[in-house]
Amino acid sequence: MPENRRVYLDHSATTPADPRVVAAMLPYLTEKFGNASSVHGFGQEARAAVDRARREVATLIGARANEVVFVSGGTEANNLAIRGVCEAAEAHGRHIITSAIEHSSLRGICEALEKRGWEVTRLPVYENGIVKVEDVQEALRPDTVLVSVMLANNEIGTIQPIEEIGSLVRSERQKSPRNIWFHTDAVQAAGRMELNVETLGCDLLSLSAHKLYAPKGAGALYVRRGVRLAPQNLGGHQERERRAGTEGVPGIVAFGEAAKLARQEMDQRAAHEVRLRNVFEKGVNERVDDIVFNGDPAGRLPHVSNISFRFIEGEGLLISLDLQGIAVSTGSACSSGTLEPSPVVIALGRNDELARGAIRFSFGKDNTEADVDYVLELLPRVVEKLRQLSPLNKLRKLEPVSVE
Amino acid sequence: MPENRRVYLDHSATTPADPRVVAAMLPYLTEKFGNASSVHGFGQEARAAVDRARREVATLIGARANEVVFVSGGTEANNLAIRGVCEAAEAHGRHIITSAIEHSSLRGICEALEKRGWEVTRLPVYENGIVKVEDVQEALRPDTVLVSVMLANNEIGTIQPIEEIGSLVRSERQKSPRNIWFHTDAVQAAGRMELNVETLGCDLLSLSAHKLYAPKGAGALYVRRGVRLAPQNLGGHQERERRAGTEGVPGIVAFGEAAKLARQEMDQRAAHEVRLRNVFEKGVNERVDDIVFNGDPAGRLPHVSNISFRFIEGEGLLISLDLQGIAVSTGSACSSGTLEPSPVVIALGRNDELARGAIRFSFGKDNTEADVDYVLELLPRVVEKLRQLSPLNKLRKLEPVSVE
Amino acid sequence: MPYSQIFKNHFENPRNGGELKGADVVAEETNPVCGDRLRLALKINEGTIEAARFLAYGCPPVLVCGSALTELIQGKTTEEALLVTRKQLVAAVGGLPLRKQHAAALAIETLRSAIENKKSGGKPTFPT
Amino acid sequence: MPYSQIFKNHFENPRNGGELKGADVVAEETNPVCGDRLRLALKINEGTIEAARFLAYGCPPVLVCGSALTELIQGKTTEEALLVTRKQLVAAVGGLPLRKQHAAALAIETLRSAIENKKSGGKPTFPT
Ligand SMILES: Cc1ncc(COP(=O)(O)O)c(C=O)c1O
Ligand SMILES: Cc1ncc(COP(=O)(O)O)c(C=O)c1O
Repeated sequence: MPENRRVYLDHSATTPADPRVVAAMLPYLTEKFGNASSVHGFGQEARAAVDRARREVATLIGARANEVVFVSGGTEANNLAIRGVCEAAEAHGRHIITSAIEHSSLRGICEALEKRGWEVTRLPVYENGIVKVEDVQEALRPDTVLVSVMLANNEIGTIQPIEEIGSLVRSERQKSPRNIWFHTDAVQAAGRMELNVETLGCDLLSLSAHKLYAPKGAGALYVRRGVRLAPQNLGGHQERERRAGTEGVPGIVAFGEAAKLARQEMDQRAAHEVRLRNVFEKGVNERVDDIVFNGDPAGRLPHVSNISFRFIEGEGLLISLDLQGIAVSTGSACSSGTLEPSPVVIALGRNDELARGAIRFSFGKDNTEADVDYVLELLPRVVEKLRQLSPLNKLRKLEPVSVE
Repeated sequence: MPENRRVYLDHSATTPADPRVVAAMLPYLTEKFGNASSVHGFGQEARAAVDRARREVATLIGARANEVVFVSGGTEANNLAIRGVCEAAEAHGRHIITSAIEHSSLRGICEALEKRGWEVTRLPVYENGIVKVEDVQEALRPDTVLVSVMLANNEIGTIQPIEEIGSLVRSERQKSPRNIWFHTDAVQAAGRMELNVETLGCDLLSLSAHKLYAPKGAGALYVRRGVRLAPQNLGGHQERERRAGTEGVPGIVAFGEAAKLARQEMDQRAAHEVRLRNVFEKGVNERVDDIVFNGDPAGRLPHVSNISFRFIEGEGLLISLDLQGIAVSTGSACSSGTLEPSPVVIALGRNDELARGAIRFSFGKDNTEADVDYVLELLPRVVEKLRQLSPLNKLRKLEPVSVE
Repeated sequence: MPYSQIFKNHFENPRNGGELKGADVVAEETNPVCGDRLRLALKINEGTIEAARFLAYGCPPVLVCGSALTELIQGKTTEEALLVTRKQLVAAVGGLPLRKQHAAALAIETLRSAIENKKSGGKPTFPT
Repeated sequence: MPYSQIFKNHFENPRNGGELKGADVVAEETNPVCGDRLRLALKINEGTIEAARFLAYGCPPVLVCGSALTELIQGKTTEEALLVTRKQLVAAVGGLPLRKQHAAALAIETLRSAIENKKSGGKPTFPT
C-alpha cells in the first residue's frame, strides 16, 4: 500500500463522489428516507427528489424525464437495453450489430444471446479504434433488430460515429417500417462530452452514476418513447413498469446532482483533463522509448491515455506504480485480474505483447499538474526497472517498434 | 405535509439509515471510493470492505460468505432466485409452488413465468395467514423444480413454517435425487427474528438492506453451495459470475454494518417493538369499534399490526393520518397508489370491504411510547370523521363485525 | 401526499358532508370496477338546488369530489347543474392525477342520476 | 494490491535479477496459455548451484517466483534443488491466489529444464 502521495489516474474505472453530490444525497439517507412508492409525506418527499433527479439526468442527455429509467448501474442499463429490446423484438429477427470493442458487459450479453441462437456481427475498429459507418451499412440485414455501438470506448477513449449510425438506422426504419433499434453505451462519454439523444439519433442510451462523481449503485437507461422493451427486473410498478424494485433514492438523488454538475462544468473539466493529458503524453514520449499510443489521438475522450509499453507486462507496471501510490489500470476495470490481453487493444491490430503491455491512464477533474509531474518522474524508472528484468528486453535495440 | 409531530409507522416499507450505518458508509463515497474490481490499492481497499460486509451479512443468516451474492435490493434478489433457478432447471420441469401472499415482486415474477408456460401452485394461507405444510406436500409434483414461500409476510407479518417446508423439500430431494430447490423471501424477517439458513433448510434466501436501517440500493441473495443458478445481470466477473456490474460498494458496506447491528440488537429491538405494538393494539381495540385484526396474533413479526377498519377505505385513513404527520400504509408499499384491495387480506378470506379498509402500522426501533400515544389520540377521531362521511356507516349498528 | 392544497383543504374540511333531512332526492352511485360509492342528497325548490349533502366511500378523491360538487351546485338551477362537467369538477379540486379521474366521473354521474330522477319525478335511487 | 508483504518485498526488490555472465546453463520456459516467460541462468560447480539469475515476463507472480526461486536454490546441490516443490515456492512468496499458481509452476518447470539440461550435458535450451 502506498506510503505517501496517492495519485489516482483511473477515473474510467470509477470516480470519487463529489462532496457536493454527497451533501445533496445525505438527507435522503436519514430524515428524508421515505420509500418513493409510499403515499404519505415521507414517500412523497422521496418521490419528488427522484423526479428532480430524473429531470437532471434527462437534461444531461437532452431527453424527456419520462424517457429515463433508473437502474443500479451501467451494466444493468446495458442488460435492460439489449436483453429488453431483443426479448421484445425476437419475433422480427435475431440479428444484432455491435462493435469489436464494447465494454465487457455488452460483450457478455451478446455472447449469451449467441448461445440462444442469435447472430451477432462485431464491427472492426481498425488501427485508430473507430468503427466505419460503411461497415454498419453493410452489416444491416432484414432480420437485424438492434444496432449497439458504444459512444466512447472505456479503454482507449475513442469516440464512435454515433450520429451517422443513428441516421443510418433511422433511414433504414423509414425505408420499410420495422423493428430496428439503436442503442449506445454512453457510460464513459457522459459528463465528458456534449450528449444529445436527438442529435445522436439513438433509441436507447446507457449511463452509470459512478463514472461522473456520484457513488456506485445507480445508473440509467434512456428509452425513447415508442421503443418496445421487455422489463428484466420484474414484479413492481416502479419506473413505469420498466424496472421493478424499490428505487435507490439516495443513489438516484446523488446521480441527479452529479448530472447537473457535469452539465455545468463539462467544458472546464474537459479542458483541464486535456491539458494534463497533453503534458503527460508529451512527457512520457520524451522519457520512455519503445512505446505505442493506442486509440485515435484526436477522436478521443479528453481524459484517457492508453499506452503500450514494450517488453513488459501491464500488471507488473500497474503494481509497481501502485506501490508508489499511483493508480492506473490494464484492460477494462472489470476484466483486470484475469490474464487475457485486452480485446480492445487487440482489435486495433496490435500483437499480444503490445496488448499485454497496455496501460490506461485516465485523468479526472481533481488531478493536478503536480500529479502529472509525480507520475512522469516515477514512470520511466519503473518501466526501466521492469525491462531490465525482462527476457524480451534483448529485442529492444534490435527491432524498432512496429505496429502491425 | 404535516406541521408538527411526525410519527413514522411504516418500517415495513422502508427504514431510515442508522447514523452508525451512515458513518460506516461515508468513507467509501469519498476517500475510499475505489472500484472493487481494480487491482490497485484504491480497488483493494474497496474489495476488502465488500468482503467484510459479505461476512457480516452471511453471519446474520448463518451462511458462508461465499454463498452471499450482493444485488441491488430485495426485488432483484427475488428475480435472481426465481428466474435464475427456473432458467437453470427448465429441462427438469416447469412447476413452481408458492404461496398466495408473496410480495408483489415474487407475484410478478411468477405471473411472467406462467405466460411462458410454467405452472404455478399458490398455496392458501387460511384465516390466520399461514401456509400449511400438508398443502406443500400435496402440491409437490415430479416436475416441481422450485418451492418459494416467504419467511414472513410484509403486510400482516405472519411467519411461515419454513423449517418444515425445508425438511420436506430436502427429503423429497433425497427420495429421488433431482433438481428441486427451496427459496424463501426473508426481506421482512431479516433483522427482526433469528435466521439461520441451516435450520431453515432453504437453498436460496432474499434480503434487502433498506428494511434493516441501511440505505436503499442494496440487497443480497443467499445461494447455497451446489445450487444451479443462471445469472440474470450478465457481462462481468463480479460476485463470482452470478451478478455482473460494478459493486455498489457504499451500499454494500452500509448493508454489512446494518447486518451487524441487527444481529447485535435484534432481541432488544424486537422486545421494544412488541411492547409498543401491544400498547397500540390494546388502545385501538378499546377506542375504535368495528375493526378486525389481520394475521395470526402470535405467529407474527414483532413490529407489524394490520387492522381493517370497517365502512371506510384505507387510503382515506392513510391520508388523514398523513395530514397529522403519521405515516402508515395500505397494502404493500409497492402497490399502494393502485386501487386493488390487498391480495394478502383477501387471501385471509376477508371480503373486499375489509381488505380495502386494512391499514398496516409497522413499528421501528426508534419509535417511542409518545409516538403510540399520539397515534392513539388521533386515530379514533380520524376514523370516526371518515365514518361519518361514509354511506356504509348506516350498517354500523345493524351488522356485527363478521369475519367470513 | 400527491395532491394540491385545494384538495387537501376539501379533504380535511369537507363541505356539506352527511345526510340531508327532508331531501327531495337522493342518489347513490357506485363504480363497479373499484367499489367507490358516492351518495348525493339534494333539496330542490322551484328548480333551484337549495341544499346538497354527500357521503363518500372510496379513495380520497371521491370524498373531495363530493365535497367540491356540493359547493359547485348549491344555488344553481338543476339545468345549470347539469352543465357542470367532469373537467370543471377536477379543476375545482385543484386537479387530479390521471388514475384518479374516475372519482370526478363518479360524482358527475351521481349528480345526473339525482337530477334526472327528480325530473322524471321518480323515487330516490337509494332510499334513506 | 492483493498480495502479501513478502510478495511485495520480492517484487520491489527482486533478488538475483538479470543475466548471468558465464552461466553453465540457461533455460527459458514459457506458459503457452498466457505467454508468461521465465529465464533462469545457473552457475553449477561440482553439482552445487553457486549462482542463479532470472528474467521474467508476465504478471508480477512470475517475477516474484523467479526472485524467490533463485534464493531457494542458491547453495543447494542440483539434486536438492530438484526436490523444491511448487508448494514450497508458493510458501516462499507468502502465498498466491489460486489463479496465479501457474506462475510458481512455471518457475519449477524452468528450474527442472535447466538442471535436466545440464545433467544430460546438453546445450542451454535458449542460448544467450
Ligand atoms: C463503457 C462502459 N459500459 C458499461 C460499464 C458498466 O457500468 P457499471 O460499472 O456501472 O456496471 C462501464 C464501466 O465499467 C463502461 O466503462
Ligand atoms: C417481503 C418482501 N419481499 C421483497 C421486497 C422487495 O424488496 P426491495 O424493496 O428491496 O426491492 C419487499 C419490500 O418491499 C418485501 O417486503
